[in-house]
Amino acid sequence: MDQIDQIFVSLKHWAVHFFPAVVQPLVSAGLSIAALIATFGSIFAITTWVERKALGRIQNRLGPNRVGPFGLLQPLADAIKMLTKEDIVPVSADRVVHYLAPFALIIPVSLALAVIPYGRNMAPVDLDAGVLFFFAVGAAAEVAVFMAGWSSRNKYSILGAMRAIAQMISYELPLVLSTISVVMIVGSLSLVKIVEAQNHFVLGFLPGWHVLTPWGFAGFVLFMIAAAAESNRAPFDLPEAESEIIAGYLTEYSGFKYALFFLGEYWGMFAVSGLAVTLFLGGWTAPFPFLVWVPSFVWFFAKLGALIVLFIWIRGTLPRLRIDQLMSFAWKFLLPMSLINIVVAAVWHFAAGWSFPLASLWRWVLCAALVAIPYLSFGRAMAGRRRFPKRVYQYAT
Amino acid sequence: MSPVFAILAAMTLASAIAAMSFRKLVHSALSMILTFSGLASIYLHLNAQFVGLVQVLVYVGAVAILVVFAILLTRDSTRDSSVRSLAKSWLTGLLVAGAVFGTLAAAILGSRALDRAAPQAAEITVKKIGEQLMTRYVIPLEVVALLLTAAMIGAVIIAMREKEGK
Amino acid sequence: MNPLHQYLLFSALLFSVGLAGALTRRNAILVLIGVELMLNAANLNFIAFWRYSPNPEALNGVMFVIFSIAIAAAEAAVGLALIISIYRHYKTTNVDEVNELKG
Amino acid sequence: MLGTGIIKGMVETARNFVGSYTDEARLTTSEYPEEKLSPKENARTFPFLVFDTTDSAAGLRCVACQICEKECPPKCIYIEKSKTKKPDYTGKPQLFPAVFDIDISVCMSCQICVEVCPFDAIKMDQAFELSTSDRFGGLLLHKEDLAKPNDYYISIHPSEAREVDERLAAEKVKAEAKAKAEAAGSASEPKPAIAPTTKPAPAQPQTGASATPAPATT
Repeated sequence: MDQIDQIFVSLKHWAVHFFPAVVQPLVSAGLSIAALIATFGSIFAITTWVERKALGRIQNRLGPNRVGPFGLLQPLADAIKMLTKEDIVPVSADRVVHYLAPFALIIPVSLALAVIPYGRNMAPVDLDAGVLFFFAVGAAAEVAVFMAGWSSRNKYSILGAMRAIAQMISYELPLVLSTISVVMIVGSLSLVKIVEAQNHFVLGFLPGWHVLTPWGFAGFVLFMIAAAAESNRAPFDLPEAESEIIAGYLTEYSGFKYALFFLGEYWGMFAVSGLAVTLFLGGWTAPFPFLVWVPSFVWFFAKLGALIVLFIWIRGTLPRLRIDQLMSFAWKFLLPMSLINIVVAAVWHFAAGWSFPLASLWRWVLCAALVAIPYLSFGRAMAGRRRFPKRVYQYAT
Repeated sequence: MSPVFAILAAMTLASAIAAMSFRKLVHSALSMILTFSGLASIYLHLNAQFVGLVQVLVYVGAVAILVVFAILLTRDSTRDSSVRSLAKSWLTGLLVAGAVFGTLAAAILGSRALDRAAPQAAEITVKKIGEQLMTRYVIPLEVVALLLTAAMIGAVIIAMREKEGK
Repeated sequence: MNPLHQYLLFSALLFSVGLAGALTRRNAILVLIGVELMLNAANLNFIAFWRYSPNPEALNGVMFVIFSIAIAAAEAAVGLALIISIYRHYKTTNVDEVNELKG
Repeated sequence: MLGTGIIKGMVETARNFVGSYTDEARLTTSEYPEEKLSPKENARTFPFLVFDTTDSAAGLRCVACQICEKECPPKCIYIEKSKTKKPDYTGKPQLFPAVFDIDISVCMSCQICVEVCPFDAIKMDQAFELSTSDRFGGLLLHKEDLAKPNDYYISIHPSEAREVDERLAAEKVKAEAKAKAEAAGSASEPKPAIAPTTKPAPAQPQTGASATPAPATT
């Protein structure tokens, strides 16, 4: 079983050993990059198909079903359409910046993909400060969005870019703060070490994933909300709201550059989902001891797929927020909750030293209460203002 | 001179000069981002991984975005793009900058104390930095925390819209 | 000329570019960018000295740069807030025109 | 509790997702080229010209009065009057359009031409598959393309057509009575020969209802 688990690692070693020792690190890096681009390129294609199909079914439609069996070749048709379209640049646009913006998005996003451990010994780059690296390159994506919006010389584009920057800055705080609780517990910024810290079983059968602890669960929820906002996904897709600011900073993009932006946004979503899997869902570890024989990368990509489906599901369910709701949600709910979560994680850390009977149970109950009480009081404060009449819907029962 | 440093230094310097000489403010800000990224890569080249990443996070992710926001909020670039963008005393400024560089270069090149080779690169983990921050540098850390809070409150108060009545 | 000289010369050059920009440009935001460049040049000096110091384990340079970055961030925030507030008063960000103190 | 609404909504969408596979009745869309929904009665696309009888040239109700041409907001109608006259459904000699063009790339389907037509000669069509590879000529419809029988009108707008037919029949009866009275006065007057479509029933075909077409008067 170990051979299958390490098949990609040994394949790479085998391929690299044909080259002279001087260029071996270079070849190894090149192989990793090629594998990453191929893997995430195909995940991107599949995701667009799944997304359109699932959204269609959620809305009681059929979804794409013309190109190929079940419309499976739809991504291919889309790609051909995108790449053969005319590349239009507005006359008054700032040509150089307009041209560079898609690349300024795609480069940091693909760099962010490089630090995630995809399986046992399968992290393309194992940085000591992996989490920091991830957020540092993620910050560069904001610049790309601004470049796209400003250079288009279009009021909708600049509006979308301003919204995007305001939103990304506001939601980066809860994103980083919910990560910090994990970093605090594990004691390392290295994503490989974070996964290894979760590679054990509680009571012999429950996985040691962070999501199964009170602070981890709260952190996971906060992280996923902030991640949806960071990757401009519904219900936080205000920067590219088609119905109000005609796709925002993407308005003036067409053809190949639009396709690059589209790819960059999806890769951003995969990267942030991959980080969520790594931080909270145990990365490549198996959920149960009797399933350890399944190769580690299978677990990682299964969890990644589940999170992608969750994103699509949320997109099909929730309507878009207003900009003031978006901002007050970030600053008045997510930020205090993630700060509280850090305190809870600290309590969890120190309660590990308790030595009276049923200490671990008490620790669990205490931390759960510490998370639940602020959550409930926030909810009470937010819901207390308005009551909506019951809504009616054709298929609601 | 290592080729990596040469390339990075050339890129950083070129974008710094560009940042200071573009007419459009947004172009200046974008070149500034390039300068900061170049400096971050030089830090990485100098084996200071944590500092390099913090540089990207703070300068590209926060300071650059703040600058861009300020540019868009003040909207001065469109109005006087035809007017000269240099201050009245630009020649004096240039001379002062040249003199400063001359002094610094003379001091650096004349110094004997700098003739030493790089020691073996130390393994600087984030953990070590954190431990130092929490032990030896804990008072500066607290002071910086206080400073950041004060700066945040101050910035909010300064930029807050004044009341209509006043 | 050994590597340390190069780093220091490069940082001196960067400092001078920032200084020249801060002294010659009229726009307050560009002056701020020049100041940031000068700060960064100083940071590079710290890192270079730390790297070439006999005892890199001491982490003095790294610590100094971390604090310096934090202070630079605060400085940028306050500086830009000041610029925006000046712009509200005078409807300009030109440093030559903002030459008198007013309440 | 905060978040229960989101959970409820997600359950609802999940039920839709599963339900769309198990329950065919949920699917609100139809697969277009294979399966076409018939348009609603009041649906309209572009105007067409109504003719009585089976002859699209002789039975055309339009008398080239050009009111529609003048009223058309985007000016998409172009009419040239004929030099000669032909009898209309009451037998009165009238001009007819020698050229009647509608540019449907300009037409905005406002129905004003239909509202202003005193002769019920122009009506709104429901045909929507009008795409063509010829961008200019293909979208400029001529008299031959526009002329459609009254049966077709009855088939697409049954209730509206019934009113029109009743009105026209009443007018024809009045005209015939008048003609009879005039014939009693002076027997030399020629009798009106053309008959309009008089069947009020919407679905009933009525080709047999019209009389033999009269020879064109000079």
